[in-house]
Amino acid sequence: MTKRIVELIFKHFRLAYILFSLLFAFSQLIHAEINDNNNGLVQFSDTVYQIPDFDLKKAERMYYGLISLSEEAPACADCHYMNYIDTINWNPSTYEIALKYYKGDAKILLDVINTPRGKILNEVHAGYEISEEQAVLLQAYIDKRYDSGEPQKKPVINNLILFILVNIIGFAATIDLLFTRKIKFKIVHLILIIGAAIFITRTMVIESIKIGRQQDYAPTQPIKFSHKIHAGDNKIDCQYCHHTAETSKSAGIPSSNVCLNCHILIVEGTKSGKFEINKITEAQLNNDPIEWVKVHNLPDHVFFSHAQHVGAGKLDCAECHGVVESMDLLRQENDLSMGWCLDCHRTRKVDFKNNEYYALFEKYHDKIKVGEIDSVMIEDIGGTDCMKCHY
Amino acid sequence: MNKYWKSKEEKQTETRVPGSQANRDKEDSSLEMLFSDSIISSGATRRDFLKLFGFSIASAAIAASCEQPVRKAIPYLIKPEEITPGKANYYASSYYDGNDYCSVLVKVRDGRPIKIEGNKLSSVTGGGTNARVQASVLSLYDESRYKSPTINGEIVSWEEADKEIINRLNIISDSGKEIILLSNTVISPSTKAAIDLFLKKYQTAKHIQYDAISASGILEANKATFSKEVVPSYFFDNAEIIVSFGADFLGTWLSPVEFTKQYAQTRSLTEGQKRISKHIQFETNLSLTGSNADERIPIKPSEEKTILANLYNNIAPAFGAKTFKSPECNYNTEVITRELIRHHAKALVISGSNDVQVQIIVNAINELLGSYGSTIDLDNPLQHKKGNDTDMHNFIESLENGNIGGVIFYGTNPVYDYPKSEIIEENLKNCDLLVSVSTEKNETSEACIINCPDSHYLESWNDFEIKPGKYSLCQPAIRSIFNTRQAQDSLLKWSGEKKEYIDFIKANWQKNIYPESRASDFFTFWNNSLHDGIFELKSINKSVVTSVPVNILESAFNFFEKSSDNIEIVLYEKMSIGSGKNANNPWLQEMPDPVTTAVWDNYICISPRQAKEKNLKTGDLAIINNRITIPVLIQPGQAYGTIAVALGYGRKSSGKVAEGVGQNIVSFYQMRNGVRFAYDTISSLEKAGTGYQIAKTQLHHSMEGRAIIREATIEEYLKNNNAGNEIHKEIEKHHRSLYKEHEFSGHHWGMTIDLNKCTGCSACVVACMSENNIPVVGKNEVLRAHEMHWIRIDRYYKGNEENPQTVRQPVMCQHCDDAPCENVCPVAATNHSNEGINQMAYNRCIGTRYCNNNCPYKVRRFNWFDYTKADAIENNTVDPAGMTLDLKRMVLNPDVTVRAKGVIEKCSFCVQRIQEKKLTAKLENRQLNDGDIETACQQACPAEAIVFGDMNDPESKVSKHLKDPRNYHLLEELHTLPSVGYLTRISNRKKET
Amino acid sequence: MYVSPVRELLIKGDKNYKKVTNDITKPIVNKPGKLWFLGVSVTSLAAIIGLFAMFITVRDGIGMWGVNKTVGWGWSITNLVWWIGIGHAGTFISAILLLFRQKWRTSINRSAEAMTIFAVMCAGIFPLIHMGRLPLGYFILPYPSTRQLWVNFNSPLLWDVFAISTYFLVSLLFWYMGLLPDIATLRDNVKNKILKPVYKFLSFGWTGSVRHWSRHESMSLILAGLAAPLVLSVHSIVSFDFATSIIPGWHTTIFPPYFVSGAIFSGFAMVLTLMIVARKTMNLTEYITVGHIESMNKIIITTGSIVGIAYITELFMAWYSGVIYERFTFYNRALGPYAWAYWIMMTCNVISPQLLWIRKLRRSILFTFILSIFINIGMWFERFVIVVTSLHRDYLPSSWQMYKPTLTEIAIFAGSLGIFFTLFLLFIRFFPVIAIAEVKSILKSSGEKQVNITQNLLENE
Amino acid sequence: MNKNKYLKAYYDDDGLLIKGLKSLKKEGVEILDVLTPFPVHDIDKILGYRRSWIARVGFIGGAVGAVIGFGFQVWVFTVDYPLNIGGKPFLAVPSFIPVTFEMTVLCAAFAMVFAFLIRSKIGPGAEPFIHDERSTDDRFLILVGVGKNATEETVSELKNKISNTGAQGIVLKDDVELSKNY
Repeated sequence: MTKRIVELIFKHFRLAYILFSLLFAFSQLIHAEINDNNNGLVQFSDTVYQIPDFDLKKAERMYYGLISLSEEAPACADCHYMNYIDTINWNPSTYEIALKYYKGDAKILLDVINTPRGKILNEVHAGYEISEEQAVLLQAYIDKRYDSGEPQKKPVINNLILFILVNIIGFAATIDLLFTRKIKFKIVHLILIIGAAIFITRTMVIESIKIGRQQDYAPTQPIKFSHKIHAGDNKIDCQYCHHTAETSKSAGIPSSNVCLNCHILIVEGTKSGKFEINKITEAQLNNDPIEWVKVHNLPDHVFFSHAQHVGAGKLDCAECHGVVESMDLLRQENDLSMGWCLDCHRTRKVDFKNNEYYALFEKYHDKIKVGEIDSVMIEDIGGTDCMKCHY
Repeated sequence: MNKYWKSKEEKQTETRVPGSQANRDKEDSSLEMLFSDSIISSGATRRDFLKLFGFSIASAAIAASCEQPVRKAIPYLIKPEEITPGKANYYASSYYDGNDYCSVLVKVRDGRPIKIEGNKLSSVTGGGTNARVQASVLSLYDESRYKSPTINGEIVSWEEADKEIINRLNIISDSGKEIILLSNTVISPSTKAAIDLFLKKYQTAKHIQYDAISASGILEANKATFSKEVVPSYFFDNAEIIVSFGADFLGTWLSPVEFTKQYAQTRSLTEGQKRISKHIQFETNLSLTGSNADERIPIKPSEEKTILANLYNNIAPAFGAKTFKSPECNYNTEVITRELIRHHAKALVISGSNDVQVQIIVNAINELLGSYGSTIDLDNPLQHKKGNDTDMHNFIESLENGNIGGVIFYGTNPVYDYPKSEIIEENLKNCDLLVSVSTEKNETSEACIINCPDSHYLESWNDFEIKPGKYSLCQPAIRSIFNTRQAQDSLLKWSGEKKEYIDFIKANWQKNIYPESRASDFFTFWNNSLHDGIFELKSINKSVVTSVPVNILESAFNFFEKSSDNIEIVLYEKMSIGSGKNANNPWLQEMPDPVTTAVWDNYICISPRQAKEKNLKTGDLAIINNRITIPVLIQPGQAYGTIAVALGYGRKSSGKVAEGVGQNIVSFYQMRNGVRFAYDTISSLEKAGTGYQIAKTQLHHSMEGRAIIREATIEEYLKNNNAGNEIHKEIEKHHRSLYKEHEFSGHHWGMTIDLNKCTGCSACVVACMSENNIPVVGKNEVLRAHEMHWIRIDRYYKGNEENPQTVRQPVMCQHCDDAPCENVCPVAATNHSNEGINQMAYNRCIGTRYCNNNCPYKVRRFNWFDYTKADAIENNTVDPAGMTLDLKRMVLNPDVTVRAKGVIEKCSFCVQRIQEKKLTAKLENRQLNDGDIETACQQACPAEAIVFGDMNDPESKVSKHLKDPRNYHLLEELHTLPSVGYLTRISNRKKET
Repeated sequence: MYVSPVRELLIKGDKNYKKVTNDITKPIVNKPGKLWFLGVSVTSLAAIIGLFAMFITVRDGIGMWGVNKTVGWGWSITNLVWWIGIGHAGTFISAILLLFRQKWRTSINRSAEAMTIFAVMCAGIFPLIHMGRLPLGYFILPYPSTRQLWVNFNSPLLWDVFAISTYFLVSLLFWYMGLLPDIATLRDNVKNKILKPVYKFLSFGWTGSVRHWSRHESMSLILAGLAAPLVLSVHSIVSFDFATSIIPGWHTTIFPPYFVSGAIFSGFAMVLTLMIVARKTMNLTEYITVGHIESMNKIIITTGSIVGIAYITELFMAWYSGVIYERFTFYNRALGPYAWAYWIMMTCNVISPQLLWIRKLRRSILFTFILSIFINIGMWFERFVIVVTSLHRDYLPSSWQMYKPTLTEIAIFAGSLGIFFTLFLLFIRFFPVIAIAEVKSILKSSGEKQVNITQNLLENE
Repeated sequence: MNKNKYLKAYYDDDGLLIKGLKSLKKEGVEILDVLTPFPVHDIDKILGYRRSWIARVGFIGGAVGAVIGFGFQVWVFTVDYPLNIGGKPFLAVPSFIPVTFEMTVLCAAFAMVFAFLIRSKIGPGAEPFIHDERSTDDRFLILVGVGKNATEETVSELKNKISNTGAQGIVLKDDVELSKNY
């Protein structure tokens, strides 16, 4: 049976090869065609420009400021950053611009740059005079950026290299200590081995703990929403937007009509101009919800209720979420580990006096009256039970 | 371990306001998105997998230096007022599938209906449910439902389908051939109005009501005797003696939820009652009702009439009525006669037979006993089961004659459940128009040309009138998941009516029902009714009946079947599957039959003596009449000389779950003048093989003399309150411990189960599956004793094998304060909470199963395989019922963890409900009231046998029950100190000698 | 030197120190024979099948086994207890018999200890793979974690973790420390270029200095003193798994002594099985003599009788207690659906060892061999009876179930046997089966030639 | 001759060895070490070695193990995370005994073995000084110190003394290598 299959394969190998190469060539052809069709066409009002590759490169340089746009203007890339960064930059990134203006009319681009309407834009783009040709080139470049996709965060591998290196050193030291004996002083071996062992264990423990944890997680959001500006500078109450925190398990992410309650009037941000706020309006118009990235994630087997903590427990948001009002880019302040939860459950007092529910703990009330204890910890009324959070 | 959609933001992209048209397009796409793999394939990420492997692969984790998967939080664009993410809403609605009616509340969480609960406001069902009602939420997410209208199997738009149908209807109507609308009994006034419109539009159209399980005999008998073609209402709660002939009124007969509630009231001894009803059951196969009876007499179905006739003749003289000639019967009816006469006006005699003559005699007896007006109400009859078998028979005849041009099947499936299904299927081909309007895929819809899929009741508007003046509403809890349209809308469209059905209902209510109310305006009236789910008028029971005409009664006595030695076959309904309409529901298939404890099968029930004679044993295959081969199950209590086989199995096209499960037995209906009799004489029963395995959840049926279910008779009980439970005090005296017991400073949750009220209907079993995300494991796994139910109904037989006494006991985790399971867990995954709950932390469990071994009640369940797809290792899922399909996963309760492979799980006293209600109390700054918290099993129980509450509160109902002298704990001699108490079973029979 | 004439001589033939060394190191110095290769391939094949079955179990779930809602433990725990039991002989021989100064232990203690270690390793497999979530098995260790959770020190299963790992580690230490001088001997005798440096490394630099010997001796004695209660504790703690539970048939105070004697009983049976084969194939008949076998048989008859009495006591107590559940359990054991297992156990463990009262049979190698296998089987069934028959019909008849092993379980058991024998075959290939130094130390007092010479001298005088 | 030297004396019987040792000791010969293939009793007494204190190390190890084992369990269940397990009190002493016992034995055994290895300066990778390959087989060796200032005469005198005790052979060696091992 197997023999027959092998024979068959060999027999038809040539045919398969030819077919395969034909297919390959064909696909190349199609691919090339698509490229030809789409690339390098830019519209300016009624005119359509064909941008050759050479000009595209020129456009790139222009964007980076190697060829200056106009005399005073800095390079576009100075403000509109190209790559992924994990801090906030109020100016829209190149990719975001591309998202908005992809395959658009270069005339619009020209207007935005030369005669901006927003206050901020007016300030920063003041005095820009770019030509039609430059606008077309910029448009072409923006299209190219869009085609090359969203800039990704590059993975960091330093840790791994270090880890492997230390492993090798430790292993080599052990081998030398036991067999080869190249180094005379055993203390060297010992120091190396013990050092490596400590490092390896430490890294492993730390990394194991980190699995599934996201402390300091601060993803970029689809809109450059700054808690600092909203909650900090403008002193908006947390629960204005996260208004189900007191009553429901989830605090709720505001729907875009909540945003528009204010932003129907405030159409321009002090730092970001109109660009970011416009996203809300656009979402509303296009009927697309805004896909926020969840920052605080708990494992699926944990049941956390905001209502319990904010509503009944009267906790301040900051106790878990940190000083959100000082964060431009929201960051997970605490590790949200079980131990972290327990620390609180063990040390916090229950609001025994003001909540009628706790009247049922007569024993504790008596003790408080007598003065035997002055307060009741969450732990005392079962705050460390498994089924408080896991069920 | 995965949990599905903790909050709405995580998944939901759209508002799903029931009925809002604006978002329709968006919505469809969003729903589709929900079922596409891309969204729910979140499964376990690589990182989770690494986490599972812990330290050993920690180094690989560094190597991967991978990011946590990005979880998106998508808020509403415009948040609907009534939906709070993470909080459940309850919508009042009604369940009616053509057979069962129940007023319900639908629990909707983040836009998904996830649980059905009973509506306590209803005076008919009173908050009770049964297994089928509980399971109905899962059929909403049945992946085999039709997803859009089709013509000849091709997907078409509604416009195209409508055009085609209207076109053909007109042609047929013009040609003078009949158009038949074949539906179940319609109990909806607005649907009736819609049908009337339809009939008006098409002159040749006729509406025939056909019930798969018919009550034709009762209808005909009432027509003959009292000129009222109705199925009366029964009041078991008024009865002091109930004599039932083959009517499984606690399980399947007419309105079991209502009857169970009434029956349980007559069996209650908790609220100071000192009397319980006496229940005598004559029946062939051991039914749920029969197994609860005080006295049960196994009879052949053909003997029923003779016994009734004798009974009548015995009673009649006492009331000065005429007697008639009847053959002798083997059973001495004198004692029953005395009892009936003694309790006259408080007695009730019923029969499940479809034989008019039998029902006439029953009516005559009831009339003599003065039951009308007390236990039977003819003036406020039940509105369902109005299908007359003769109509159906005539329909088949005209079909055969070619008089019928088109048939619209609305929710009916005669190709499967009518005895002459081949004839129907054959002759249907001659029709020009075959439309199926059905929620689920079935044999008839497969035979139809055009399919206009009906929306599920949870997606539909409707109104019902189960009894005159007892209105209830059905409202959609979710937008149609598929491109389905509710049948009434289809009918309206075909009738040329422009209105949507909801407006039609409103108009109808405004016109006909609103005037009867005292509401200030229609808007308030409508909103209140919708909020409550019901609108009820006070009914007056007049029920003055004239005596049964002598000539009619005489004619009922003119024919008696000759007793023969032939074996008789009885077709019965199972609690779970019924006529087979809901057979594709995995929860129902997996629900152990309360009598046989078998799942996923039907079989021949045969008496032990008969089996010995036929040389059959459980697991053999037998062939009946050389036609159908079915496995055999020896069933104690089955009448000798009979066999019984359940209906509802052997579905051919219904979806993956039911197809190929069991055998279809409808061809054994006995047809007499077009009336279906659910029994027949069979010519042969031969052994045809061995080695078939019937999956039963319980293999041993004797209590082995252990005091597991404690019993006494009512006489003993009245003499001594702790009769049958004397040992309880004795054991309590011996309870001493070296250690000081732990204190429960706040709550101490406890539960009691009144064994006298519990009928074993298993609604709790399905409710628990629904509430707690319990996996369905399938027949093979049950065969290997791997079933997962957290609550089970233990059933034991006592006494004579041919007619045993049956006792039942629901058993779930007893939440022992000295729990043996807790001691042995090496990782402390199970321990005791501050509130007395034996808590189980699934994510801590490593699966040694030691706790399960050490549990004397064997209530812990282990995830033997990856039943839920929550396991980190891929491609090892065992899921024969498709419960891990993304669609069916919508039914999962987001408040309960979905357990992964290799962990133990068990009853948690519905801790999610406890936590929720405690939180509500805290937020409302008040104390928790007794009765605030209802566990899922308690909520579902139609008999109110289960009571849950705080044992630390001396005023709570559960504390009172625990102080009842009837209370005992299961295996209390082990000093496990369970938090679950049982109240002894008190029966109304003479003490055995 | 006076040697009691009653005592049998322990080393036969014309031996001197050199000969002892050569005889015992011969299988290591020489090339292995065909039989050895055949043996290793068979056993390693079994081991591979077993490992595959374990992989399947971990991947698909415990559902691959026949265990169910009522019988949560089947073959896995049966095997665990059986293997742990077998693992009792080695340390018993070297520790307790050392304390009792039994010289005959010297010929068998090394291989018995090795067997102990391998048996404990095999035993250790079962509690691990019987976990539903093996990848999370580390939860069972009390390590500081961010969950701030520890373990349940009340659980016998946790005691097991400590008991078995301690037993394993201490046995390993004891075994290896005893092995050091012999490895040194090997180091100095082996010519193989690869093995020699390995033995050199493994010998820890042992030279036979009298200072080392003196410390070694006192350490061995105290280790033996520690290991003796350890041996008794391990199976006691394993028996707590059952004894502290609530299941009728498990909940018995007699379990600790009963388990320990059963363990020694089965351990000696396994030692006999292995030694009878080894002495023949490895030409060690002069070191492991019929006298040795008889001595072991005497232990077997003692422990076997204790086990028999325990069985009968159990039955008596079940009746005497008056507890219906207990009574039923024992009635069910003897006459229920698993009665066959019970009677196999009774026959093999209670009746057949009684034949050893007959001296002829006691000294018959063939009979001993067959008997030892019988006892192995019987003791396996003892554990099966305890685990399965107690569980399958416990308190509530509604939950009563039957248990039937699946192929996976059988394969895992076969695999554990495969692992055990593979390790043992490797051991006899690379390490001396008999403690060379210890045999040499008794050569003067118990060697046939030496004793004869001394006696002749005495007589001549 | 200003280097340290020593003599290796071979015996082929433990009886002879003991006799020889006794006589050499009597004559005040400095005995550096005795190598035997198996433990020969009484040599340590003849050479006057003190009793090993390994037992005491074992005891201390065991005591530490017991305290840690018991203390840890008590701390976990009463202070750190008290759990109501099966209705038992938090301090359920009988439950803690098995683990305490095992910890005792484990710590004692390990303490002793490590003490033995460290004290004897042997262990994984330790380089043995092999005076004679047959010293682990059937030869008994006595290493006799010759002293720094020994002349050839004293050496031959010593050799004579030794050969009188029945030694099979005597070899003179430099002490350089030996010192590595002691």
